[in-house]
Amino acid sequence: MSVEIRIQEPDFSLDHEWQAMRARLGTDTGAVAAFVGLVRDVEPGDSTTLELEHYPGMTEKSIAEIVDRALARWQLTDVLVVHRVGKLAPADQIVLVAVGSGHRAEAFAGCEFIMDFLKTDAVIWKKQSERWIEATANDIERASNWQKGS
Amino acid sequence: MSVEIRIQEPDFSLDHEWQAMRARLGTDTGAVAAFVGLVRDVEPGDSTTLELEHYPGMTEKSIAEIVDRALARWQLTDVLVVHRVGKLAPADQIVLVAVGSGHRAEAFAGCEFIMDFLKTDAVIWKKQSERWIEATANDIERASNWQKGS
Amino acid sequence: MGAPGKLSMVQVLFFASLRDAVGVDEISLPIDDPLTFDRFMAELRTALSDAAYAAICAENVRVAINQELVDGVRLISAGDEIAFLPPVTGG
Amino acid sequence: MGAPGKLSMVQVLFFASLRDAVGVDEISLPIDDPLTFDRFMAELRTALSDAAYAAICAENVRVAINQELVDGVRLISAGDEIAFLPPVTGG
Repeated sequence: MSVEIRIQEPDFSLDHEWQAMRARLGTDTGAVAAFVGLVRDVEPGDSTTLELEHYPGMTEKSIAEIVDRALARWQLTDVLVVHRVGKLAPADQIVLVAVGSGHRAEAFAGCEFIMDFLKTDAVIWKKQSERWIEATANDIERASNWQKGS
Repeated sequence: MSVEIRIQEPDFSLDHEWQAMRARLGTDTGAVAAFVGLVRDVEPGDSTTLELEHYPGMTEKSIAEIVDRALARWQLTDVLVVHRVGKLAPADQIVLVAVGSGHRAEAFAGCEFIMDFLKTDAVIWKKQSERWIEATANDIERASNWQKGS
Repeated sequence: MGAPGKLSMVQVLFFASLRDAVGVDEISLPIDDPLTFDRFMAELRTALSDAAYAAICAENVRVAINQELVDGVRLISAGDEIAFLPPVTGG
Repeated sequence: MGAPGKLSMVQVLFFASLRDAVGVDEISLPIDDPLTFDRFMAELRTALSDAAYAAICAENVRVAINQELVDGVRLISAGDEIAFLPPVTGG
């Protein structure tokens, strides 16, 4: 079992991350679910920038707690979370979550669970078009749905 | 909107596929959910080979029908399905499904829906350890759960 | 499709476990054009062993004519490609 | 942590919208060691504008002491790092 959590300003390479993950995986992993978040253009053509801020140390800890909850719930073989901070432009990569498991249902559930709680619990702040944004009502509802065991 | 479905013997490169997808995506795509299936070792150390067979033309059509149902259900911006056939060894890549959308919930749902129906409806056959395998009861239940709208 | 004249051919495909049961992945069958599916099956029976015929008649076997799944009520015409598909699973 | 003697320092951090409200991301505050959280907040109030103080007291602001979220009942000691965290969202 491997867990890797990184907060970084530079862009990540999916190729590099995937090669490193495959080198770690044993042949008990049949499924990897992954998610890449990209900066959307809020007002198309506006080239809105997104600014992400973190609290070094505490941000990593908040994400590690989310991952621990996923590991307690599903049998996962590998979890990778790479979250960028700093100034990002439309179409830039923001976040990568990749989750390995024996079977696809657990890989999907683990990956989606982590993404949902990154929205509500990861100690990260986002400023878009000069406004600090918060988790939406929908984000909060999705996170709370996991507690209901759905 | 782009849909690409490929059946191929050679391995695929996630890097190549991801770069091609990013070049296609507009800035309305904020989320890409992806799944990679890998050959598991049924009996660890046994180096079981997996043999996949298809019906050229009909296989692609069966997958296109699955993708069409996903497109009718969620607002997706890009769908890529690459499925390998031929002889594969443990840890080899079997399948890649990548789904872009404005938001993560739809990207995850679309990707998992397509994976679930690949298990039950894609015209592909698999032989493992000299036995032809079929969709499991669990596979069939997961696919039928989508019809219930869950 | 099909050569002129009364006697023409159809291609019959067997996949996966059905290819193993039949022993070949494809046979050409001469037919009197057109043919009901039941008559086609009767012709096919004469070309196969009893065990092979039983395998392709199993309840979980689906039939595709020209790559369209059918329920067996369609007519078979010269030049058609009839495929016998055992249970599938991809992913 | 903290220099010897009665008067020592704590670091107070303000993130995101709270940094905008306070105008700086960090201040050092001299404290008499140890201090209840309420007394610490009273000291902090004298260092901030009314608007900045109101911002950090908002109901949705969480407080972390040495990177642990706390509910305000803990004592503050010299060398502590007290962070005010507005609502977060990652992903």
